[in-house]
Amino acid sequence: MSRKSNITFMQVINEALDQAMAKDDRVFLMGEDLAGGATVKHLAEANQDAWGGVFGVTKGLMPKYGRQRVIDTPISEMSYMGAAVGAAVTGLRPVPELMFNDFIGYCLDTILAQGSKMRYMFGGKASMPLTVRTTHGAGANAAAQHSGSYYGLLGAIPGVKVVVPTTPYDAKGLLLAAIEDNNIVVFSEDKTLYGVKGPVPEEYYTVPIGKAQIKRAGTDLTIVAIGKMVFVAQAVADQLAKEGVEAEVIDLVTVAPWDQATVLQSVQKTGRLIIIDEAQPHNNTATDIAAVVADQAFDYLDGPVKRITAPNTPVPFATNLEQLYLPSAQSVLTEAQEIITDLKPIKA
Amino acid sequence: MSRKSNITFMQVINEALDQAMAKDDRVFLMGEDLAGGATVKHLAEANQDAWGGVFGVTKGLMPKYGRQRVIDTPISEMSYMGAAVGAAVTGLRPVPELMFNDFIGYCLDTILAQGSKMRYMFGGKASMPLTVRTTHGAGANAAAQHSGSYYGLLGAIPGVKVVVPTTPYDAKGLLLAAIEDNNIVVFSEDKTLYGVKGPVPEEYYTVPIGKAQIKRAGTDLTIVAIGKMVFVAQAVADQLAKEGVEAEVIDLVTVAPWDQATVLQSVQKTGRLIIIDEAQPHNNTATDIAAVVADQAFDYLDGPVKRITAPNTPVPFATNLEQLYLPSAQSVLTEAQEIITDLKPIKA
Amino acid sequence: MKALTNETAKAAYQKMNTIRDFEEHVRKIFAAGVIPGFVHLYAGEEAIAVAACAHLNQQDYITSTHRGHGHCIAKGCDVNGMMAEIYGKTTGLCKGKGGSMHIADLDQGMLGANGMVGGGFPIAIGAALRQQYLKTDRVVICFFGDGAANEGAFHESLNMAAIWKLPVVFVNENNGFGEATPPKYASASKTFASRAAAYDMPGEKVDGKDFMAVYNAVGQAVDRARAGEGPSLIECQTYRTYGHFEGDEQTYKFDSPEEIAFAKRDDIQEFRAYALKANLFTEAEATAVEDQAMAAVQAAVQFAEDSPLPDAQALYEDVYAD
Amino acid sequence: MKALTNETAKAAYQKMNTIRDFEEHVRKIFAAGVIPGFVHLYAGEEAIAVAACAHLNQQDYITSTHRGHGHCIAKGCDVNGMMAEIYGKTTGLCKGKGGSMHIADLDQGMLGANGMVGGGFPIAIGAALRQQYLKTDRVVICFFGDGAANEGAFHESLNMAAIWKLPVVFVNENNGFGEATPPKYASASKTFASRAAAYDMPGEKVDGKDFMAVYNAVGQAVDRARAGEGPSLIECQTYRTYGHFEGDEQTYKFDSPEEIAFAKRDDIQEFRAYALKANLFTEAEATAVEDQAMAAVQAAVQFAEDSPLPDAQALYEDVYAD
Ligand SMILES: Cc1ncc(C[n+]2csc(CCOP(=O)(O)OP(=O)(O)O)c2C)c(N)n1
Ligand SMILES: Cc1ncc(C[n+]2csc(CCOP(=O)(O)OP(=O)(O)O)c2C)c(N)n1
Ligand SMILES: [Mg+2]
Ligand SMILES: [Mg+2]
Repeated sequence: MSRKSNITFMQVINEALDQAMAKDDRVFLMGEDLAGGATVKHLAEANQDAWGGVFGVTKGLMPKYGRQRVIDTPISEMSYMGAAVGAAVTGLRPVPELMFNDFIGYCLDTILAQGSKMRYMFGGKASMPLTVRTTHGAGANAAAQHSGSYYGLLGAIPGVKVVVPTTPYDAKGLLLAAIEDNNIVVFSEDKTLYGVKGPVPEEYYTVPIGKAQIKRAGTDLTIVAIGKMVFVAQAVADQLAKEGVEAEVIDLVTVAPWDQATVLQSVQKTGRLIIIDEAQPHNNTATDIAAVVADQAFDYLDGPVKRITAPNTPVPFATNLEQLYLPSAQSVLTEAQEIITDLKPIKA
Repeated sequence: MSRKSNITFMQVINEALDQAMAKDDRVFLMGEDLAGGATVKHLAEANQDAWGGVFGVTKGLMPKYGRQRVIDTPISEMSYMGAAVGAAVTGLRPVPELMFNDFIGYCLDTILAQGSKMRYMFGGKASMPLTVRTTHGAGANAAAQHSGSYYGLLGAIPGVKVVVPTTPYDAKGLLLAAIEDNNIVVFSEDKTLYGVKGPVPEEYYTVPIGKAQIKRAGTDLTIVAIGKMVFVAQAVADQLAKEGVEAEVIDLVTVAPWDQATVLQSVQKTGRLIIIDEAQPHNNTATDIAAVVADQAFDYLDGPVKRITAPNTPVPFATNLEQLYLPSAQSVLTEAQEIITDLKPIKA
Repeated sequence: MKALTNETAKAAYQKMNTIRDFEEHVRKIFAAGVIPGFVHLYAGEEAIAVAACAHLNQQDYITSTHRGHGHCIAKGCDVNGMMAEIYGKTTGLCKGKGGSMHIADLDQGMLGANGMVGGGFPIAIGAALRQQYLKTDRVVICFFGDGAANEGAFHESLNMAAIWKLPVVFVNENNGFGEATPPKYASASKTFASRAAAYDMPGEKVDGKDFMAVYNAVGQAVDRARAGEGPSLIECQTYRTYGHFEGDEQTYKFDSPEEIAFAKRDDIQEFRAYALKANLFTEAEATAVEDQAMAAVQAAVQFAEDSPLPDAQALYEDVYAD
Repeated sequence: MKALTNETAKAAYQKMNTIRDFEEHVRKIFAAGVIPGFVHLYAGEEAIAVAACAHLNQQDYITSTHRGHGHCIAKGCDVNGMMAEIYGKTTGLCKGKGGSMHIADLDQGMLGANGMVGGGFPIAIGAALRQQYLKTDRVVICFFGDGAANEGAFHESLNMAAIWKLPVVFVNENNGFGEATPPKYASASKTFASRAAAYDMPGEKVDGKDFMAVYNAVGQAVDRARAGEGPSLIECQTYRTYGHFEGDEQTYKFDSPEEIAFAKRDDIQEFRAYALKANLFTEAEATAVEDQAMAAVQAAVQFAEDSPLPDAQALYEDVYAD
């Protein structure tokens, strides 16, 4: 690793996009205000972008690659997302940005009925090298229409892969892997993690899609978590360690297809499973994991499978309610009490 | 019950809509070609509709109630579904039809970001007396874009109720209950069941949303099924009965919020669970049920929870592939072999 | 359309001032880190919301946008409840659960700010359909931006309004930018008003900094709508004083001298000058109104500050109606 | 735009006949219960697809609709593979997994029939963007119906094509009905062509039963597109001979004498007569072409009948690419 200091999640995404574009001419970005300021004279004269996306993630890429490869679109989600599908099926490698995953209701068709199904409907003749960058997550006081976590909804669609990176290191390698992939990959960034720093090599590298990561080894209990919930899982594990319980913490990393082997192996070892997913409680990745485990690792289970998720409500605005809405170390400990309490006497 | 003979699922929906409209002036229908032939002179003169919807379900309602209450819309799903939300929040009781649930990609926003969240975002001041009729299901050779089953996807959204009737009797009572409900209810009709007949009272009646039904009592094994999969479950139960295994068959009826009490009670009795859901395998109602059972009835389980669903593929066109795509009695028996085989020696 | 009277001119002037004062306060409080989330200010565009809503009764409806504070005040929402909502307090119009982007007040006919760009189009159609269905003479105003005009729902909804002759007025707030992108880049049409022709609907472009221009154009459109003559599209050229949202550095300012001059105009001062000249109200009345507006906003801030956060239980409430 | 020659006129005439024969066969076979699913026939509209695609090379692209057989044949798809696809046989262009509504052949630049009304708009934008991105001089034709024109994507995509000057020609097939609903009810615009003005794009309405009218209008539009002069919208008035889908009783026929007369016109016979008169081909050549078309379609039916169903394993294949 040639870089001295840590860089932020946000800078890492920028770096990965930069390297992907440098490596392959067919890679281009499109979305709303990815550059900003199109046709504004003073910016054009200075070859400057105005925004670099609403979060500043793509700042600097337009000046470097030009407006033809960093395409600002009108506010027309259905058509620019669908255009990305059309460009991908004809051989380019588009990386559209859906500013908030909550906007999926404007353009789901492009993924659900078109992009994800073309290869199958066309008898295997199409490939779909399309990476949809989007953001999810509560915790930014962005209220009900800008705080959802819909990676599970998208991951339910056959043909779609969904990645939810937790660390800057993974974010870079996974984004580059996604752009190399010949399928739709939804790359879902937690907007509240953009400021998180971590060590990231400057070089181009990929992290394989579909592999979960064991963040902490343990023998008593498996905690599978997604995105920023991994930090919650780690806090829970720290807390439990003080009480002599050794939790294994797995960062799922890829939500579709998720890494059944790693999860099943861990549960076969520990016999206990907690899943933390900030999506709303029904029909999500957490239920999928619980269902697979209750089927394929049933004989190894020593207790109920616990899912800690958001409640079955929209995301509230008020700061105190939003904090309550999100799973926390405390809520995990409380809601999974049953299987944890069981463990303590065993370990004591 | 005052009616002599059985009527079809399709006629029943028509009758329910008719009675709902007769009972409450605020109830109206909107959708594509619900009547058909708008502004066609010879039809107007004869006060006739052309189609009654693409399946003929709403035939005759326009002549009876007029074009103001059976509103044909342009092919503009986002706007007519969203208009239904606007009409509902201002006090009408719209019953829009989304011809195929596969078109949800054009208008998901109206449910996901608007209709389902208004009450919450507005601090409890709004109600949303909106019933979305739609169709789902493979088996009609309608191929990848007209055969999906997305009731699970919609049921994951807080604020939304989703009903999947199996019998004509339930279809009528549930549709009337949905229209009386002050929340968004997605009423999802399996297009392959339209011709199924059953006994249905002529009178107005409701069937409660949120209640599962035990179609066959049994002590050895619980089979929970949704929609036409209930018939598959019954075939499996018949088969098993011959071998001395008594399966309890539960028709889930309401997919969101589904009836946890009935399912959990059954599993507590039988200790074994198979769920049949024709939706694609991930993050669906089947995984939700499995997850809840693996949490709340874990101590009662005598074996793994089995989910039999569609494979993780789009719906294929070729007739033979489409038949393979759908869960069948045979595929259930094969895939759930493990827990069934266990049972046979016990019962023998 | 009624001509302005001393009464209605003062009311309009008060609302414009209330909006401006409200936004200036929100801006300061946001900068101080007191208010959470995204905030989009309406400062500089007051003439549009106030002039348009001057033609509405309480029972008429409006749909709004992410930039909704001005529409709320213009339609008669309580500023205490609004400010408390923006603070996320339990006394807010939505119990603090909606926030700036979701303020709504159904009793005032305000069908919600909307976090989804273009989200108001279909809702406006539904509300207008309701009026027609129930044979009322109420109307709906659908506010939307230059950016929103490129969403598919614009097309669908204008078409539906036109074929059904719905009582809705589409009021386009063309403030020169959708986020950081100007309509001259994002839209192929020379004016948004000209798009009305595609729906065989009257379309007119007016100076959105000029209260009377908006007042007259929307007034005629509302009259047509009430008379059952169908929808209209009014484009109002304007400019927002501050960034897209609070925190935006606005590196994308206007270039041309005309644009820069336009952006400097103050719709409130212009209306004040006009009204004084037209003897609609006196200097003393104007000052009194200004003071009242400022006092109301200051009281609203105090009210919001003093209000409690919602109870934990509120998280779980209001998802389903009985 | 090239004038028709003996060669190209015969080719066009052959394609028109192939489409008609293909559809008549599908109709019979469907009625006999051999073909599963939904089938939407293009009979009566042949002039449009064939005249439009006459200006394209293999490497140009088209996007199509649920009524896609005509576009496929016009763009050069193999009729054996098409018929087998409609039968759901493994020799189909999509291995029998797509069916009538999803026939595609990327090698021929046919980006798919589409079961989603309006689904082709964004895909056409993407394909056109590709051409511009790679600096090719290839173009894209986006076929769409009168019904599809009311989808939001119409608006978004035409606007995007216009602001970026994309090489795409939007060919509207106005066949008088979207399912059972006429555009005079569903659309507020007097003609679809007139909507082009909202995007500052050339728009023209032509007689879609008249091959040469479509040929000339689309030809000019394609030339403009190839020259980097941006998109156009061509509305072709036509009428489908049969119902919306097979099984439709068509209770909603035209009323007025003009409409009825229009519906009776046969675009193929008209082109035949025109070509003979213009000495583009001889009577003998015409008959030969007719026979060839018929023979090809009959062979396609035989091919499809003789082909096997897909293997069970095919169910699971082609979901993900490596
Ligand atoms: C569906 C959707 N797309 C994008 C956004 C992000 N966004 C919020 S405001 C905005 C710009 C809207 O511009 P305009 O309609 O001109 O309104 P203005 O902010 O200028 O008042 C965008 C793109 C959104 N909230 N919703
Ligand atoms: C998004 C979507 N909405 C509705 C339908 C149902 N549908 C199929 S074809 C059709 C009519 C299309 O009319 P038009 O565009 O005029 O094409 P035509 O059938 O006349 O060729 C409709 C409504 C669909 N397939 N997809
Ligand atoms: Mg704007
Ligand atoms: Mg048509």
